[in-house]
Amino acid sequence: MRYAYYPGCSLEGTAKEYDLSTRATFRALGIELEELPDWSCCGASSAHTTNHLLAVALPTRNLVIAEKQGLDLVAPCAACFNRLVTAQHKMEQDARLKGKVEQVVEGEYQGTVKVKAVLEVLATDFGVEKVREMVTKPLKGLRVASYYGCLLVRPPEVTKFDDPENPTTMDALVEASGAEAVMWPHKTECCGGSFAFARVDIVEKLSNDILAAAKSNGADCIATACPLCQANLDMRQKAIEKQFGTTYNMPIYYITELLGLALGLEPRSLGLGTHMVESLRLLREKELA
Amino acid sequence: MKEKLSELKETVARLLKDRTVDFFIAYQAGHSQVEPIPFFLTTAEHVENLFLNNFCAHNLSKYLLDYLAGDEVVGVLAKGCDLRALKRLLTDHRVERGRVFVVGLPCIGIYDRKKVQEVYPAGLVEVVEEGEEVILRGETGDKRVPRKEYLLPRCLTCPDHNPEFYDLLLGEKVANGPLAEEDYSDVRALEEWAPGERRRYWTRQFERCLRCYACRNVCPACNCRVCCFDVAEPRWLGKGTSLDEQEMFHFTRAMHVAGRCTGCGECERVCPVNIPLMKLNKKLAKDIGALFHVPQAEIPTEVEPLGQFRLGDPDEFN
Amino acid sequence: MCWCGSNIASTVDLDRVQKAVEKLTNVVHVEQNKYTCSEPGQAQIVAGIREHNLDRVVVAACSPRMHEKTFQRTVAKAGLNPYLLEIANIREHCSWVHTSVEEATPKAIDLLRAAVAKVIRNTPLTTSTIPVEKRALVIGGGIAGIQAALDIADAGHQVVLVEKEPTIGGRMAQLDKTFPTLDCSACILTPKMVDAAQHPKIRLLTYAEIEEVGGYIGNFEVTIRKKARSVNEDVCTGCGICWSKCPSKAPNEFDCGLGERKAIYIPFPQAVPNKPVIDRENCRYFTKGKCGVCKKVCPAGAVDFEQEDELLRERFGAIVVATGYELFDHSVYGEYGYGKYPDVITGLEFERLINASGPTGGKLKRPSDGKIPKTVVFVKCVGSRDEAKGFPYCSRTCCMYTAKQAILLREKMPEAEAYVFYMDVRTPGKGYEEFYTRATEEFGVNYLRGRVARIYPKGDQLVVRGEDTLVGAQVEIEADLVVLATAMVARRDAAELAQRIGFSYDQYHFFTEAHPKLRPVETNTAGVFLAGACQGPKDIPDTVAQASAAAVKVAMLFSRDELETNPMVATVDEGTCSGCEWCKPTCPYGAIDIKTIEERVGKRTVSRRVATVNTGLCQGCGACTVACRSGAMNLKGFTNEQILAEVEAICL
Amino acid sequence: MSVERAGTGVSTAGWEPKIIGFCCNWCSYAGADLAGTSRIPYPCNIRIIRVPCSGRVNPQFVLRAFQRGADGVLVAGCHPGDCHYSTGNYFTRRRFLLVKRLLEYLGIEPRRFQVRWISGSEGQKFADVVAEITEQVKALGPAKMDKMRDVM
Repeated sequence: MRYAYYPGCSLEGTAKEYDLSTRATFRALGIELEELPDWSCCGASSAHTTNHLLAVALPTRNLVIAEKQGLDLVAPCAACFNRLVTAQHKMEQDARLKGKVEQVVEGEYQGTVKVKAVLEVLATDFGVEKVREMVTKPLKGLRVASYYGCLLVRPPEVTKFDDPENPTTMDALVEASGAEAVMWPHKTECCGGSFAFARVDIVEKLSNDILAAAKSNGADCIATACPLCQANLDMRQKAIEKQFGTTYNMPIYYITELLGLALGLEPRSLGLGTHMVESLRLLREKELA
Repeated sequence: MKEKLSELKETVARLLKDRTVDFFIAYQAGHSQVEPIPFFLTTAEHVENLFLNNFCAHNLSKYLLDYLAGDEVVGVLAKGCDLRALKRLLTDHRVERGRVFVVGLPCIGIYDRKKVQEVYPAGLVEVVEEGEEVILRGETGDKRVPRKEYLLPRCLTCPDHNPEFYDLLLGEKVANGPLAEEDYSDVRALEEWAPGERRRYWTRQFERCLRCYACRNVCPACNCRVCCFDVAEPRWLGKGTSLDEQEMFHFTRAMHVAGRCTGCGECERVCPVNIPLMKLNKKLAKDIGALFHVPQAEIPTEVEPLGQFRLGDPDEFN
Repeated sequence: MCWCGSNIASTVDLDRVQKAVEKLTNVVHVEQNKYTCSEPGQAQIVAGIREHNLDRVVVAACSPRMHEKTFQRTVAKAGLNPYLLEIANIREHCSWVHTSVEEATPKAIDLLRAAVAKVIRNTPLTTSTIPVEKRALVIGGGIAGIQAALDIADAGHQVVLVEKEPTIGGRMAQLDKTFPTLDCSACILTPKMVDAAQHPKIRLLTYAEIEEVGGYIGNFEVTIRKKARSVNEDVCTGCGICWSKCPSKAPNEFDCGLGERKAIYIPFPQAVPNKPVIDRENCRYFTKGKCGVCKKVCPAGAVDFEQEDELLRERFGAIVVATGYELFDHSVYGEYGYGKYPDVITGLEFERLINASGPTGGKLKRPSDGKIPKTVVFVKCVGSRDEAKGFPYCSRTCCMYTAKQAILLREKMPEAEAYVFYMDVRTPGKGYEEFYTRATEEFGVNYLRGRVARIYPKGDQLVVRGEDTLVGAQVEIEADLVVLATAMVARRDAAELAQRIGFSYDQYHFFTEAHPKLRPVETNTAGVFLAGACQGPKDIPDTVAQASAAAVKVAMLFSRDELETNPMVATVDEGTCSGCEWCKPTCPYGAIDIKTIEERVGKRTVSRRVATVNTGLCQGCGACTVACRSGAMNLKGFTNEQILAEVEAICL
Repeated sequence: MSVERAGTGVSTAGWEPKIIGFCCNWCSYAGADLAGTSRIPYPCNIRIIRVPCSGRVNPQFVLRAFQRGADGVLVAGCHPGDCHYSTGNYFTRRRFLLVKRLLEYLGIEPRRFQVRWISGSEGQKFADVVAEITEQVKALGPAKMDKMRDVM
């Protein structure tokens, strides 16, 4: 299995761990990734609020490169994934827009490349059962709340990914890793997203709801597949605790970190230990790291 | 096809002798090699007069309509196209399957008498097929011509080289598949003309019509017990020959077979004044395919295209 | 020729028309009058017919849609067959739309010429009569069916009331109180159920379904499948020993599965008939082959394990369809938990939970843990007015029953809070708006205008998150119980039943009335009538009104011994018909059949297939005539001959 | 039938086209009645033949009209879905989609033959349709079928 890899800007910055763990986990599973040459910004989150043409043109530039590469494209970042599939959807619907965009990016868009989220590659293309077979260090005793956020599942007619109200792809992978997937209702609730810069109060309230729900449903930690979700829940956790007078101390992992661990990879090689909320202590308590 | 003659003779003789059929409809020799004519056999002694070659165009199943009132079992020789005609009669409930014994005849094409006679006005002995070509072997020597150009039009697009069903098949099945796709190019060409030009074209055609009704009589879809052209009241059609009555006739005939025409082209073949009737039938077939998604190959259908509708049919009438 | 005062005469030069028409072949007498439809005008026609011994009449006047019937009666008075009359419409189609005499006059002449050409080809038509079997079939034993059956029976006619459940009563029996009066549903329904059961003219067939329907108005042939009850109804006394001793339990459908019943059971205490039925899927005797307790304890010896389905063939003159509705399945709403949260219930489930004879004895306990809810959220328009996941239509009853349920909650448990999420509050009914006002003002029900976006569990509660669009803010309510006002939808087998009987239904599978305003209880199949929610969402008052209307239609039909059929029906010339059957699929009424006739050909008799028209079913549209190539199929009153003659007369 | 005036040498001075309208009793005939009761004027060239349903209109009626000298023919019925007999006009639609194309193929100017859906409440539409057809047919000139010979 071989994919084109589109890291996007987050994975080079705040979500470095996601990049590390995705590459490491994929390598361990034997899935080859070939970084998209000369990739550029997908436009999230500002392009589509300022210029509709730009919002489609930016992802399309990357799609056109991927088409030349002739591989399906993995975009680990949920925002990148969402922008890429939205661009595809829009051009499918509107031939005139497609013509304009092609002019802008100076290339022809065929629509031959499939854009995939990490979860889809792992659960569907590779297969949950095969993941389970390759697990060497089952994450026994770890209770994980799978948090999908909004960008992977909405709008469903565009993302075509799992059930928008109650997705289960990540839960299946969590179970495959030997951990316990906690049933909880906040899988696709909004974390506040990029409102983090403008309205901290809203983000803190929304993220608090998510943390509280995970805790009250018995989770030890949360697994994510989106840099922004991870950042809001992890980076702001201290502030939230202060704001709402509560204590969570809940590690926020990327799903690829947990899987890598279960596959027997070194925690440090996955970026573990660099989160804001101490991420290794819980694992040591459970004798998983 | 000729080579199957002896098998045909044996078969017909046996069917008549063991009373499987009460009589049999096949071909006998006509004025010349290119003009075989229908042959109605009642006893096995007559099988020696049977005839078969690749000019046997007549659709014999239409004659079944003459034997409706009775209980005889009629044997009939049927090529793929004839079987479609028989299916038409069965679908229209005009003939009971139980009263027909079908002897299927695999066929790779029937030659157009008129075209061959242009090359060989008289004295043709036989036609020998050699791949893409045929040799017209005559008393005055051989002529080698491209096969496709001398076949009947229906044979070019024929989807059924073997009859779809039969009670008994003469010889082995032959390779199937049409020689050419029906692209309605002749219809399309006419559609491109200016309306006035088209009007003049059809006027020239209909003017010649003798109202002999041969086209109707040979047509498997024209199988009404009483034809509307033959009744006095209501007067669907005047008795005189005038251009407007001729046009009324051709319009009505075309509409009556719309969605029911099997595409055999017998109407055109038998027209003594060469009116291109298939240009009308094919126009309707083409539109029925495009508007209602019933391709010619699916006709006869269980419910005719004009006897049904879809809520989502095209609507241009507002 | 009518002047219609100056309506016609001022625009059409009738003298010139008269001169032209007098010259037409077959025309022997032309006269004008000022108002032909008036008494003297009609008398003039009668006199003209008698004096000139006329056998055809053309009236040139207003539209035949106006006075054709009037003038048919006029010519009949003179002893002429009413169908030997034609109308030339020289008012609506001529004098009223053309301004100059020069325009209108030649056109009037053409119209008269066409009418004359047609009328000479008219033939006397007689309305044949078909006998009326004065027995009605009512399908569905809910309030609609019960009301219709009672009204028809009270009019003196036999009724068979067929219900597929073991008891009549339907949805209304499941309800607790009714709006806007808050009287108890059972208290007003059960007496009617008993009336229906005891009425000498009504025969109840419960636990029975319609298998097949043939025939036509006045003469339907219906096969009814009486499902095996495993209890001999004639012998059973309804003492109840069997169900008290039965060891097997199953969820009680009547309580929406919230309570349990036995395998041999009556759905609820006031069931009519009060005779149990064995649910064979859950009965130990039928599943495991041993038990038979009910049979052993039955003092009447009524339990019969060997009983089989019975097929009854009955004749009816009319059918009332009153099959009711189902509730929308809210499990398509992922945001409301896909129907998986036990404390998210439907309005009907709420009815059972507060009903004294319900599974909780009338104490509102929530399904998950039996706790008494302190905060209840009602969500309206679940599946209604939602094209994305439900249906675009309004279910009409939810606004009112939600108000009722909120009132009942607050009345029973004043300490409990009631919140209602709504899109609009629709209260068009007598006393309805006042009732809603009481809910908000007197009972303090909190109405929030907005959709609910999400329901999720939090602890043992449910968080209902929605929008209050009047305030412009998100609201979250931590509720103990959420009640969804789910849409009323057509029964899943509605389309199948409509096809079986032969009438039409709409895109939502509600049955279609013959005219949305003027014929609301008839179907397009004569003799089949509609009552209640099978035709569209309805509350009880509307349902009862429609049921009584349907009953009157039936009684009207039964007031005659014979029915006059529409004489303008299709007719087959058997000599011409080839029996090809292509006319059949064009008939919307299934009025065309194929029959075999025998005829002499030479010395022998042969049989031949021809089409035949059921004149009881044919409505005279003429679609079949065009499908017939040979012209064997013709339409009386609009024959091929007549229409061609009109064309030729106009083109002269 | 669709022979254009030019070149025929037939004088058309004072000529008024004759148009036959087949109207279904329940919708289009009622629509025409409504045009009357609302006093909406329209050209006098149309002559209406009442039929129970547009599905009753045999294509042969239409051709007969042209054959006998009609210059235009209108078939009018209820809007699809509104047929008094449920389905009649769906057959009308199928049939006349073909007829219209066949007539055009025979060289008959398609504007001479029109099918329209006119409901009982569309008096104005009825008047508009008649005005439109009349105008178009007037522009096309007379269409007598037997005049064709003159052109040849």
